[in-house]
Amino acid sequence: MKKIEAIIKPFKIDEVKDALSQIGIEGMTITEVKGFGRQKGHKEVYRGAEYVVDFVPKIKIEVVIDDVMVERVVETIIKSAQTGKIGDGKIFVYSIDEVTRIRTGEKGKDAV
Amino acid sequence: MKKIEAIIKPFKIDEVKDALSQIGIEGMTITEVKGFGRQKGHKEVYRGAEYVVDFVPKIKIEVVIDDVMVERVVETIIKSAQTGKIGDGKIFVYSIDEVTRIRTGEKGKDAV
Amino acid sequence: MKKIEAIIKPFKIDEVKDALSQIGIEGMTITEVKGFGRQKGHKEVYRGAEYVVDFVPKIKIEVVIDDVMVERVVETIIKSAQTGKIGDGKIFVYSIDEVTRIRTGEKGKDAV
Amino acid sequence: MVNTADTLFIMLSTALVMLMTPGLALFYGGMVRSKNVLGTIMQSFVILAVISVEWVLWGYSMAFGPDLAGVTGTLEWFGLNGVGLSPFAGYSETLPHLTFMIFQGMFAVITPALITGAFAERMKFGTFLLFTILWATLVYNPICHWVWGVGGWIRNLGALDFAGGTVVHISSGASALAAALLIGKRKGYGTEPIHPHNLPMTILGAALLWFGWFGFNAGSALSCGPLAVNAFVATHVAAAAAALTWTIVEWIYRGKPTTLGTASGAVAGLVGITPACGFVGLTAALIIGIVAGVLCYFAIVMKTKLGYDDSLDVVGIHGVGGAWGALATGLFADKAINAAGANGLFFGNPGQLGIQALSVIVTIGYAFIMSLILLKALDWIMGLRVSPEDEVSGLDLTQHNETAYNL
Amino acid sequence: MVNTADTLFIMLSTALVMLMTPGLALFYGGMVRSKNVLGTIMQSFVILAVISVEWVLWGYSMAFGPDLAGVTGTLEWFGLNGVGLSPFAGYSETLPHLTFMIFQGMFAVITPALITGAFAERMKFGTFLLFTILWATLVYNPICHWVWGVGGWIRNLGALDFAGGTVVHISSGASALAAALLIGKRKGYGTEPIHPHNLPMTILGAALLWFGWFGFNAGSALSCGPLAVNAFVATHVAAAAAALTWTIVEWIYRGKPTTLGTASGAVAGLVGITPACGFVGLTAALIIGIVAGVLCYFAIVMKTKLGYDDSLDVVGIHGVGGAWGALATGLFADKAINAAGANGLFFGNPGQLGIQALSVIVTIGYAFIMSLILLKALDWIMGLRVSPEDEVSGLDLTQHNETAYNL
Amino acid sequence: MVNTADTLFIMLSTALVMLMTPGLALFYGGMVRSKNVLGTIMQSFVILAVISVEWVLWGYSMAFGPDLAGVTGTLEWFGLNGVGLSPFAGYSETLPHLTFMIFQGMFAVITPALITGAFAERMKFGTFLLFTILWATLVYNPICHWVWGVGGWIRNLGALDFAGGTVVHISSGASALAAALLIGKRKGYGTEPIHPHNLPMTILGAALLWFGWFGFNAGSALSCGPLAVNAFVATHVAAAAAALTWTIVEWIYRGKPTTLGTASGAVAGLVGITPACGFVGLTAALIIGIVAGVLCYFAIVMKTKLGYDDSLDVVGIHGVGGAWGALATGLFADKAINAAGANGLFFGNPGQLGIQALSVIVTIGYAFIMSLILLKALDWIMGLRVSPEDEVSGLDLTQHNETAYNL
Ligand SMILES: Nc1ncnc2c1ncn2[C@@H]1O[C@H](COP(=O)(O)OP(=O)(O)O)[C@@H](O)[C@H]1O
Ligand SMILES: Nc1ncnc2c1ncn2[C@@H]1O[C@H](COP(=O)(O)OP(=O)(O)O)[C@@H](O)[C@H]1O
Ligand SMILES: Nc1ncnc2c1ncn2[C@@H]1O[C@H](COP(=O)(O)OP(=O)(O)O)[C@@H](O)[C@H]1O
Repeated sequence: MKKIEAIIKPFKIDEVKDALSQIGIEGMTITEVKGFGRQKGHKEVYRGAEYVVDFVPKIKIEVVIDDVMVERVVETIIKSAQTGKIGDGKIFVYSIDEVTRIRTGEKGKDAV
Repeated sequence: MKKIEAIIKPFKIDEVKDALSQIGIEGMTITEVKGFGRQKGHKEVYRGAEYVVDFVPKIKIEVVIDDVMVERVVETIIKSAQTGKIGDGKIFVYSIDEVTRIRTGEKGKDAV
Repeated sequence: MKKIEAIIKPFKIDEVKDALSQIGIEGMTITEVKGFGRQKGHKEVYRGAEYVVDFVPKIKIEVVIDDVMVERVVETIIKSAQTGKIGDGKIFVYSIDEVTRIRTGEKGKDAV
Repeated sequence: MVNTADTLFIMLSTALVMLMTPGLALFYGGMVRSKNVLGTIMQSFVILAVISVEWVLWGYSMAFGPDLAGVTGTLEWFGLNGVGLSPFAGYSETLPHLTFMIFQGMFAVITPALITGAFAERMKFGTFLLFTILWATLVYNPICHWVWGVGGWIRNLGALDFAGGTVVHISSGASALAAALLIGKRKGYGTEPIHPHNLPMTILGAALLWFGWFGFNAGSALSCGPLAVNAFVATHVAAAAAALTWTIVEWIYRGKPTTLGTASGAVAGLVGITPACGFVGLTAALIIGIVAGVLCYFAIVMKTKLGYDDSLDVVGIHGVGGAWGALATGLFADKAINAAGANGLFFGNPGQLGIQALSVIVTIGYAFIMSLILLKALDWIMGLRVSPEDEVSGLDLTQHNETAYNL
Repeated sequence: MVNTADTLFIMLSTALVMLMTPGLALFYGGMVRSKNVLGTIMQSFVILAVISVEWVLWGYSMAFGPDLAGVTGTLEWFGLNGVGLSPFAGYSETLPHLTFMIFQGMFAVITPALITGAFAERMKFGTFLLFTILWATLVYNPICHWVWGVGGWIRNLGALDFAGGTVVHISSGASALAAALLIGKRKGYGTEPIHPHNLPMTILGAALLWFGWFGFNAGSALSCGPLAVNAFVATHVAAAAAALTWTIVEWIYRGKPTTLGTASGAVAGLVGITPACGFVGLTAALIIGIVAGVLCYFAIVMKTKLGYDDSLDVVGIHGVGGAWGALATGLFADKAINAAGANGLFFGNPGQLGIQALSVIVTIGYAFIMSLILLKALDWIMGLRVSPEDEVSGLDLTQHNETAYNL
Repeated sequence: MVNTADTLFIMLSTALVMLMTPGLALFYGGMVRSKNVLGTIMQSFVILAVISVEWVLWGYSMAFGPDLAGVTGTLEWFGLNGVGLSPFAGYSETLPHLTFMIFQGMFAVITPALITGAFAERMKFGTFLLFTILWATLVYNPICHWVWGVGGWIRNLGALDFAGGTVVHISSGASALAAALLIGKRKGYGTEPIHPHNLPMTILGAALLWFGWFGFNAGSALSCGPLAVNAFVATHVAAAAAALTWTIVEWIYRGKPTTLGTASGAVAGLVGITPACGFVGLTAALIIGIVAGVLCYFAIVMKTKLGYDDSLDVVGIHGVGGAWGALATGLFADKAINAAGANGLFFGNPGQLGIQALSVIVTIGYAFIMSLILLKALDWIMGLRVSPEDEVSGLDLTQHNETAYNL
């Protein structure tokens, strides 16, 4: 089993979710995160003082899938999350030792 | 070393934490996340317009432990987080290369 | 490729970010999390009732880097995040199978 | 004859009292968990709508209309029939009758809203709404008539309640106790942490309550004269004193003063001075405030020990504070302050304390028993409590299809 | 001669109406996404600053100054020249002229602020500001003069608008429609979820609006007499009735009552009663409220079907509610309530309904067309809408370099 | 003889001014980090409790009681001894003495609350509380006596301070400077980002301040006559003008207008017009507002350069704005507006400017030095500042065992 972890722009989340659903992904978990990278942050001004905020809001999507799906999922995410502008994000692929569904105790493929 | 990552229902967090403490787990990290899966989302209505919200609040628990503990921890989580209803969540097990305690620089088993 | 995941005290985040930038790390992702460990939580009192809150606010930093950088990054984090007091946090190192930059589709080293 | 300044005074007081109900919504809303904040706010807000309509239809007539045997007003004034712009001398010779009516309407609104704190985070919306209408009709309107209506039997006994210690606070406090006992504890009460989700919201609510209370108490003089001035100053002094004592007591007892405590103390003081503010002097007001702060604090500490889940402490603050205020009126009332009142125990008239005690007991008894009956019946017919799943998901989603925050 | 109580009444009413604009800022601010909350609040807040200045410079003179052919006031009173502490009998014999001026100033402030709900979450700040100043000058001031100014042609026709049904609500509602059509839908409207980010903030805003509306409506009597009392009570009754009916209709239609619905209903009722409150009795007020709740609810449901993005429902609530109120005045107006008014259809004077209808149509037409022209011109000169990237990032960051929350 | 309308006016003004302190709590609370919001709100809220009690016990007597050599009132009126319902002609012939007392009490409350902005996010609660009581006793009460008390030496010089430019704003601004210098910068100031955590809360606070300020300024006429009207309108005009100029200046200087800036500008304008509003005409009010907006903006920009950490800009807004207002009164005061006042420089009386300058300098000097002494002593006895760990954890948890939000 593999875990795909993608950091994407927040406003892309619905598109990515729909695209993943369409290729048969039935589950995923998302987290609000903040990213630091090539994409510039923004300036904020309070009472005449200027601050540069480097961290940019991002969303992290985690999907655990069978090994055979990896390529397809990565490509789907790329296609649906891409804007072509700096800050589109990254996709990381990890190996997973074991997956269990809490409700049933099922393991492996059947658990996701 | 292994990392156990469990996605559970938010109101189960205290139970799971207590159960893990009881089997000797002394540390963990939790994150508020949102899940998408078999469990249906909910409907929201604003000014006469209906929206379906697919993402359901979940909590992610991360516990890093020694390999020998894996089975016990997984079972403890299953036992304490289970309601038997759809949406109880998943447990993922990962391998970890190295663990360090920032305060002391200790590595491995001693670090958790 | 490796992922370094560090759980640190929130007020250390700027220091750690700057230290990592200085050794050439150009990207990272952070998440607000809550930790449970040796560090004691705090007491809260509402309308005469006392509650003990075990979970302490922490920040999780994730940095994906080339294998050769691992040691240096770990050390930099230790140096910049350490206060010497309980609760300084942990650093976990994982292996990553693949990294992709969404914007360009680049893989591996070039993607981070 | 209508007096312009008095009319103005009561119109503005009415606006101030109106604002108290949303103030209460925020005061309560901040104390619940974030999944229930809209449900909690909604309970107060919808009461503002529904009881205002009930009041102009039959409530005012039952409470203040022509007396029937001392126990209720008749429905002669149904739909404000005959309630017009000229004064009704039985209540005020200088106010348009409608002005008196609308001012009193705001009291009728906030009283059931106070009760909602007892069953916060777990009551079905439909049942709650029906309960509120029945409670207003069968509990508030009669009690209001007894104490304030021309011909009301408690009024005729000579009981003193300047701005609603019995009518508003004791009646809601006693009903809150019935509700808390009957509906049972919130899931997780005592085992899981159930923290306020937004204390700044609660503080804002307390501030709006304090602000509006000037209209509530001073306005109850119905005329912009010395009595109103006395009530105004007494109100502020008691609120400040109670806020301060609650702060200090908690500091001593728990090691640190809390913001919620200071705000709660202020409300306790405002409750305590409510029945007394037009009958007692300022030294008495200070004492009433000080005692209210201490008493209500320990009433709340006690609750935790007794184990019922009066979620937002309606009993401890409004019940206990209101009872203290009503009795204190029997202690400190002074005809030098209000010639139309009576002297209390400390001014040589121990009988007044007896009358006050009687009015307290009767109000507690009636409100408690009637609420118990009403709630029991409603529970049987349609259920009081949301399902355990809905309680876990929260009222906002399950009762109203809404989420409070998307920050 | 100046009357002290009246002066006091209108000063305090002015303060209440002033508070409505920040109230509106919160009402609107809670309904947008969190990245746009400051931008939304700012639009109302800056209007409080800029239109107050515009009003004392030229606005008051254009609206209420010496008439020019029935269509506008001249600039004779520019900079409040000649507007002093003695009354101007054309508007009130008992108020200092300055008191009348500042009271009216608050109406001039809130009206353009209402429009901002239509183009929320996507308008350039600079363009918005210029639009507001032009709109106040070319739309509000003339319409205000027509309806309320001595010599105004709609006033001379005998149209009744007690507190601003046409001047405030219809004018802003019609302009909002123009703005929504011209600026286009928000990115993601209809495809992505666009949820309110903070409904308790919206409820607080609704509460402040309700509170301030007592000053808005009762204050419009300009004197603290029976008319003010009638307006006050009618206002409350209509607000409550509309809040209740919206709640019930939504409950039936959607299966659950929403908090936002109850609050929206209250606002709809307040809008509906605005033109009528000083001309109609309380039964009429109840009916006006009930109809306003139902009508505005379905107007909003309709919007979703028609497909334009009037983001915060200015058209559905202020446009439709205001038009209903203006027409209802033509139905229910009763000289027994206000001898200086007129009878409506149900009191034997069908002509009044015609006059009301005419004033509604003219106001809609003028405000709609002028707004269209102004916005079109500004779009051409400087652009109405922020760039798509800025819309995604939100107004707070891109227009104001700020973030609302760091919780 | 007591005048009913005046009594009503001042009672309601008192309620409005009371609301300003919670308004300030929110204004300040929104600007701090979320871990300190309750601590910040609490400082204002507890002042409302403690200073109200201090005021009725000894504060009023020291400030307004029988004069002792021009420097303080005696304790003859301790516990409001002799302060009753009949007027005290020295202050007002038409108000019950108690009404005047309670109105002034609200000024005594808000003044120390203003100072809390200077040491926000780092002061020990216990020390703060003691400081406040001492400051009220040794700084506020005497200054208030000098300027407003019968027999007060600055009053006898003929200095003009209509609603508290020196007594309230300069005294708190100067003390704030002392506090900021003595307590030192917040940990991380200048190196870490220290952002406001909830700007909508700050805007709400600003709105409540603006609303309450009508009572503060117009109420200071103590009678509902032309002077009150003038003060009312001048207040609104100056607030609007200053909000607008701050917005514009920031827009030019920083590229974008900020919401916090517009709100801060409004407060600056309100501060600036405070001493002047009952002595100057409306053109002067407009100018005072415009200058206040610009001046306070640059005072704040300057702070960042000077490097002390006056966290919420008490010096820049209240100190600088108050001083400007006091001096501007010496420029624009006009006996045609207030016969009981004096003419200023522009009306042919340059001496008045000198008197104003003197009162400004004396107030700054006295408040600054006394605050320095008090704080130094308290630092030595019990410590001013929380430990660095506590500062990192925040005041809410460490001083009050609370968390503001669980969203
Ligand atoms: N080395 C890294 N480790 C973890 N996350 C990273 C890393 N580099 C970038 N990211 C994440 O990816 C996001 C986008 O990266 P950025 O460099 O801004 O643009 P791009 O992905 O287009 O090159 C960042 O905001 C951050 O969240
Ligand atoms: N493939 C997956 N990858 C990551 N997280 C998943 C995956 N499938 C489910 N989840 C997480 O588990 C939660 C529960 O899954 P769900 O399908 O609703 O019920 P169940 O676990 O009972 O089968 C989801 O809300 C989501 O957070
Ligand atoms: N076994 C673990 N697995 C995951 N996270 C852990 C574990 N142990 C500790 N942590 C995280 O590290 C933080 C610090 O740990 P703690 O035991 O308090 O202090 P220290 O790191 O100094 O030993 C915790 O708050 C928690 O977030």
